[in-house]
Amino acid sequence: MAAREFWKRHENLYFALTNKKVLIGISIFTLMILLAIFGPALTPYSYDEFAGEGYLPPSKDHLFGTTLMGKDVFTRTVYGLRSTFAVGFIAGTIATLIGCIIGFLAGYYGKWIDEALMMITNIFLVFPLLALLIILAAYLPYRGIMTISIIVGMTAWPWTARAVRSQTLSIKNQGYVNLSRISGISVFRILREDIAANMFSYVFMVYILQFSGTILAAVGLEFLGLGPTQGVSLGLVMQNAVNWNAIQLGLWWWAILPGLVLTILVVSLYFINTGLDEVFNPRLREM
Amino acid sequence: MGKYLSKKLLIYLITFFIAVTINWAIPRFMPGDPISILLSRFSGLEGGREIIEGQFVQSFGLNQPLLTQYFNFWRSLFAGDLGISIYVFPKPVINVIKEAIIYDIILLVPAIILSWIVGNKLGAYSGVNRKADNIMMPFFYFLTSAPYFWFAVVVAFIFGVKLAFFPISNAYSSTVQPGFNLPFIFDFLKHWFLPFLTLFLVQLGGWAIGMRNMIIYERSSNYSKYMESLGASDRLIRNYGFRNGILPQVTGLAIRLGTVVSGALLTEIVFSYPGLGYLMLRAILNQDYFLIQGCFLFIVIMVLAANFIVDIIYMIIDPRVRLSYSGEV
Amino acid sequence: MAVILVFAFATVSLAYERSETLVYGGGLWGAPSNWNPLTPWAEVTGTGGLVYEKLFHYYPLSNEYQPWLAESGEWVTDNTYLITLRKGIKWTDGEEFNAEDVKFTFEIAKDNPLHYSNIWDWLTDIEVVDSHKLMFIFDNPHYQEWKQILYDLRIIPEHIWSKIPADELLTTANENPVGTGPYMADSWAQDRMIWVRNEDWWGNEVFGKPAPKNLVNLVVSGNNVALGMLMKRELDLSNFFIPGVPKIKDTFGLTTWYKGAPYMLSENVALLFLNTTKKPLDDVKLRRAMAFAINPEMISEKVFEEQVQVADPTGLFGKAWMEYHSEDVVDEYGFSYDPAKAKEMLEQAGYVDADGDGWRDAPDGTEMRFEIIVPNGWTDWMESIKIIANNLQEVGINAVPGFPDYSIYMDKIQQGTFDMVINNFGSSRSATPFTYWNWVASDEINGEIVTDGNYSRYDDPELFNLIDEFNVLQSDDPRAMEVAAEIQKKLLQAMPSIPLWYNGLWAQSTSQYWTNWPTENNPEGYPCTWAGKWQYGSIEMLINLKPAQ
Amino acid sequence: MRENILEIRELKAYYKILKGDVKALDGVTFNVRRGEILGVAGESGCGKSTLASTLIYRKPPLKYISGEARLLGQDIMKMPEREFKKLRLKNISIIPQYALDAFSPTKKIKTFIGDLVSEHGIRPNKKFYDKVAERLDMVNLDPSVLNRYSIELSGGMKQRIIMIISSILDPDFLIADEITSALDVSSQRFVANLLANLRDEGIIGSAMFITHDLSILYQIAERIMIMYAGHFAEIGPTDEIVKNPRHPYTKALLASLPQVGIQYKDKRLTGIKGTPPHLLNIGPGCRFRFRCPYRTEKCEETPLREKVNEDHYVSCWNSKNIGSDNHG
Repeated sequence: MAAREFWKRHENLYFALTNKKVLIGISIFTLMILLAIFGPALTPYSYDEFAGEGYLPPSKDHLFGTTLMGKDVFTRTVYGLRSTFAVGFIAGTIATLIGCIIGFLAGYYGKWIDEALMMITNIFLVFPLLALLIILAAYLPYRGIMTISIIVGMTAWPWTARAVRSQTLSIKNQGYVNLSRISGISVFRILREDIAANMFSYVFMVYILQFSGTILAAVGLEFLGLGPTQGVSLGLVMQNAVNWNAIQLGLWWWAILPGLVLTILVVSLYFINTGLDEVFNPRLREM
Repeated sequence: MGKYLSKKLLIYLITFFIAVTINWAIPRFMPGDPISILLSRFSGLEGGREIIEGQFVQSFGLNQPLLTQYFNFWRSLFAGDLGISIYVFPKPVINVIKEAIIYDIILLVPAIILSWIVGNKLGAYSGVNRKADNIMMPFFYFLTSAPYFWFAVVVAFIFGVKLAFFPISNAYSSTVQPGFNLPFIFDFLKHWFLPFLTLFLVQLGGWAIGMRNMIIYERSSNYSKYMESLGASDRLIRNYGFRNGILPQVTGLAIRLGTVVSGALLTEIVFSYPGLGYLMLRAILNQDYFLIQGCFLFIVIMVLAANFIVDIIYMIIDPRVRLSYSGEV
Repeated sequence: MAVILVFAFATVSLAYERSETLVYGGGLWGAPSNWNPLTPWAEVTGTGGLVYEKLFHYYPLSNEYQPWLAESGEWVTDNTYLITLRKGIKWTDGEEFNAEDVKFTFEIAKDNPLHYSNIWDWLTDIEVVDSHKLMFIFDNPHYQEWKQILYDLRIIPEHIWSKIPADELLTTANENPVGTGPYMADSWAQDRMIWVRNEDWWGNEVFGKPAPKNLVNLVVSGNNVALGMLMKRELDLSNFFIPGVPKIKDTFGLTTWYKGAPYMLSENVALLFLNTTKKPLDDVKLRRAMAFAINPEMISEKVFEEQVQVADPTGLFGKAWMEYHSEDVVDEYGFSYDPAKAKEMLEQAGYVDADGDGWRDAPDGTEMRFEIIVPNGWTDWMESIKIIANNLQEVGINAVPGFPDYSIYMDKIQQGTFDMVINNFGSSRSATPFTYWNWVASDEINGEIVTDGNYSRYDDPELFNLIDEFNVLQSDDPRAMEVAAEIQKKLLQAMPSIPLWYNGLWAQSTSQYWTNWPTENNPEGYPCTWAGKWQYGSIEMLINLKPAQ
Repeated sequence: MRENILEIRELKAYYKILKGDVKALDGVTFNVRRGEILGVAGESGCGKSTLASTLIYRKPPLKYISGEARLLGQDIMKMPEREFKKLRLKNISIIPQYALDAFSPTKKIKTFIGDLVSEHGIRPNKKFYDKVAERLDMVNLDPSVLNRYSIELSGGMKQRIIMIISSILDPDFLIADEITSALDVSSQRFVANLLANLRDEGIIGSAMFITHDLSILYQIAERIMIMYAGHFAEIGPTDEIVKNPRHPYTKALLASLPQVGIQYKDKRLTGIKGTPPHLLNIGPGCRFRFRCPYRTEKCEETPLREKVNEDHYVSCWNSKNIGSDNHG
């Protein structure tokens, strides 16, 4: 049967789609994306509008309650989620790209290129990034989502480079790549046909981790007040909540729910990642 | 052994060198001319302005060639001179930082060590016990996904506001006299607990997940099979697996130190715990660039030092490195 | 272990007895590091007031002077002011306080550039009549400024400060401050300043002894921390703007000056400065229309939960200033929230949507777009300008809020590159409206940067002359009323800045350890621990406090 | 007749996976006698290593299905793990295929041995280590290796140490699973001789030598068992098997051996066309029939085990035809 043939050919996809963790993760992630895309359309309020009374706990009119001033926390959360996704996509992509390129070059060419690139990578790796981000952001008077994404992305790549390097090393030493190399096929083609194809799943997983990692880094900056200078972001919502005494005043919906949404988003990414890990490394599947 | 350490040291030295250079370069080369903005900020302070301007001209050496400025920067750095704080005027930045860094150490060292130990133990248990695994793993994922400061808010809300067991700000009560006495120590621990708990728990998830995977991995390794074939008990095999699984976890410790320190900075802010993170926030809010730079430098030094300690520990526990059979850095 | 325990208990007694200690926060923002009375902007709050005393105290609520180090002071002629000092006052190192110290305090500013050096532009000489009498001789007495100097200047001991080299006057941290005041510096840590009562204070017999044996001034990092500490009774008094106070003050037993709205006394006025050097903000019609478009009522209600009062169109408040308030001027030139009227004014002035983009354009057809800025992180103001931007948008003016970092904010103010900005740095309550006018309409606008107020850079020599004239008029001079009315009229007519609301003297106190806090029903003292304001009645508050049972 | 140390009857063990059963060990019967080295041979995937695993290390997805395996009279298939554990190392032991990788990298050899025997209630005291040193001497190793980590040892040293460890408690039955595969020719001979020595010295009671290399077996095994695709093919005294094979597969196997030298790099049999069948959900019938030149219709049924000779058994419907044409 055609279907059976298809699954046979894409065994990993089959395992991925039957893996409980991947399914749960993807469902939640999709839900979050939908929330970010359609959430703002679903809510009758705008994020900075005084939508009602202050201090309102969650209700039908205000799913996540209202802030002290009467802004709708749900609206703020979904708008913030948008910016969070934007940062994750942009910064995650930048970090993954840089990491892959450096990791591949180091792994493929070896020798002094490897030494030099790994030196740089290790330096970035030990650098306390938040401190670096703070010092960068502190000197940038106006910051947009793009600026934040770029500085976060530019600093988040090192572990990806290391991981990709060791993957490249192991794939490089497999017979078929050696064969291609001996037959004088261009590096680019080897990269595209042999290595990229074999590393696709791996890079995908790396991307997922970078996505969540950069989101967390960006939210940390936002919480410090070093996020985008305009608009609303999840870190900013949380910073507001802390600054406006949401904890002490007992407005848990304001202090906790936006962060909970973020945490669930990150958990979903972890689930997808570990699920895929089990798919690609059957040893973990046994458990 | 020598090669391993010297290679590591080289990396740390270069990192330190770069950190200092960044510190030097950012205010000079960033767009928007931050120095002149800084200068204008103090124009409002009668009398104070001249002092701070003098300090700027002196420490930035603005009238000298760039290279000279750079060397002077290093010279004063080695003399322990990081400038004078604006926010805590006129205290030298180095003194301000010295007083704050104690709190980071008191908070971070136990949190890192305990969470590493407990996380590894729990992870190892989870790796061999399916039931425990199913219950604990989602929890660990949750912990490791939570942003430090959000978790701090949750902990503060539950333990500080709802249950009101612990204070949620400062390092000790306003009324106790700091010193070596029981009321103070007790009070200090009470204030210390929630930020500690936050750092402890958020990290815990990561260690546990790491160890669980390591244990499963080690459990399926050949030596485990061999030992089981020869009748070794689960306990012994688990111990062996733990012993080997610990190694990547130690390396992981080095890799994650930076994140943990960042997390501590944010946690301190939520709990107004007067360490470097809190200090840095104050410095940001007060545009105290000397202090921001000082904090940055000290955080880098702290992380590098911790990395170096981890390296030495790693060397002690991994015979492969000790015997120089592995060049992996 | 036993040794440790013994040691532990031995040091226990050093802890401050909570029932004798007043714990407060809100005026100390960093680790204590400076007790130099010559750099009041950098001193630990209380240095001036608790340690270094002033000649007079000034009670803003009754608008009265309380002789302090001085026993009396009076203009004996139009240009001589005689001060008689109290006798028997000692510096805390045992030296006697006398007229030489006062003379020294003034004269040190003659020889060194200090923040009050410009007094020598109009002061000629100080004659020590006897050990407790001084005669100040002026060539051009600035009566109004003098009023402020009397209660602002920290008197310092000659026998100590004369020995400090000139180049260290501003840089010394003065870690062992020797003053005459009711408290002495005891110890400090990263997060607190601890003062201990001066049992030999001269005022103990004159006014009574301050109740708390120790004052612990905590560095409280923000209002959220302050609120938590108030709830836990760790703080007796907080001088923070704390969101939520109206909601929870009764539940948590917090005392504020007024029981209900506006809860707080007013302390200064927040104004919206319009940059008159920028087109089309140079058009007074546009500026006046904006004043009608903005709804400070909503800011007070939403952002401040009614903890602030909406400002009078003149910006004046408090007994001293209101004496000069002109109802007639306000009736004629005042403004109030009236969007319909604002629209009408805009239409008449030719501000219509010429290009059909939904926003009004300038009469010459150019597009208008304004940015209103406040420093990033100043959360209450950030919310406020969002409302202002909304208000302006509602009448068709394209205005957006902006939150640059503080340095940029200051830079823009000083360089004059902003459109609109909220500020209140020089509008604090004082004994004379001169201080307010001299700031809001300062004539120091032609330098490279503007730092002394009048950020709008509104240039009107006539107005400046009026303010200068007011300065040299005695308060009871009938001409003073006329000048004051004229100043108010000019400011309202030209509207270079729009007074919006009165920022409060934020103060919340708890009664776990101390009672008898100053409130509207017990207006004895002033619940303020901010730097430079202890002379407004904070010492009286300390004297009147009663330990809770 | 010597005592049977191990008696296997119709032993079946499958890999239970998502898609079904991989019938890797499907009805095998044989004995191992005291003092004997039984060689087990076949292509990779024939079930010989599964046999080793079934006997000593069954882990999911490998599952025991039926049949019995009596070690010294006790059925170790039905025995609770706790009890079987006591037999390990003392009565049954294994030199695994992965001997070079069987050490924990962070433990000294001494600790490793000590920990293992402690599990069997033996105190690793001086007397014990003297014995270990003695054994090491047997394999030309200095006792100082005990204080080394595995990374400090060469492949040959590791192989020898593992042999010492696996036999340290003088087991009655020792499985040697592909112990020569990773070694060079001279080491192979050394290791094979060592196994024979251990037997001769009475240190091990008997051994099962699993390999795909018939020429080694010819040197040290008393009897040889041939397996194919999880099925028993043939068992008999070494000489009989080599000179008078009765199973077509044995025959093909022998034919594929180069006459001079040993060539085992290519595990596939060049002499036989085709590859072994996939064992997933495989049905009945002789599993060699797809490649067998003697194939008849009868081969659709699983062949029964028949006695050819004293000690010589075969599972092939056509064994009679095959035996005759090979004589000579």
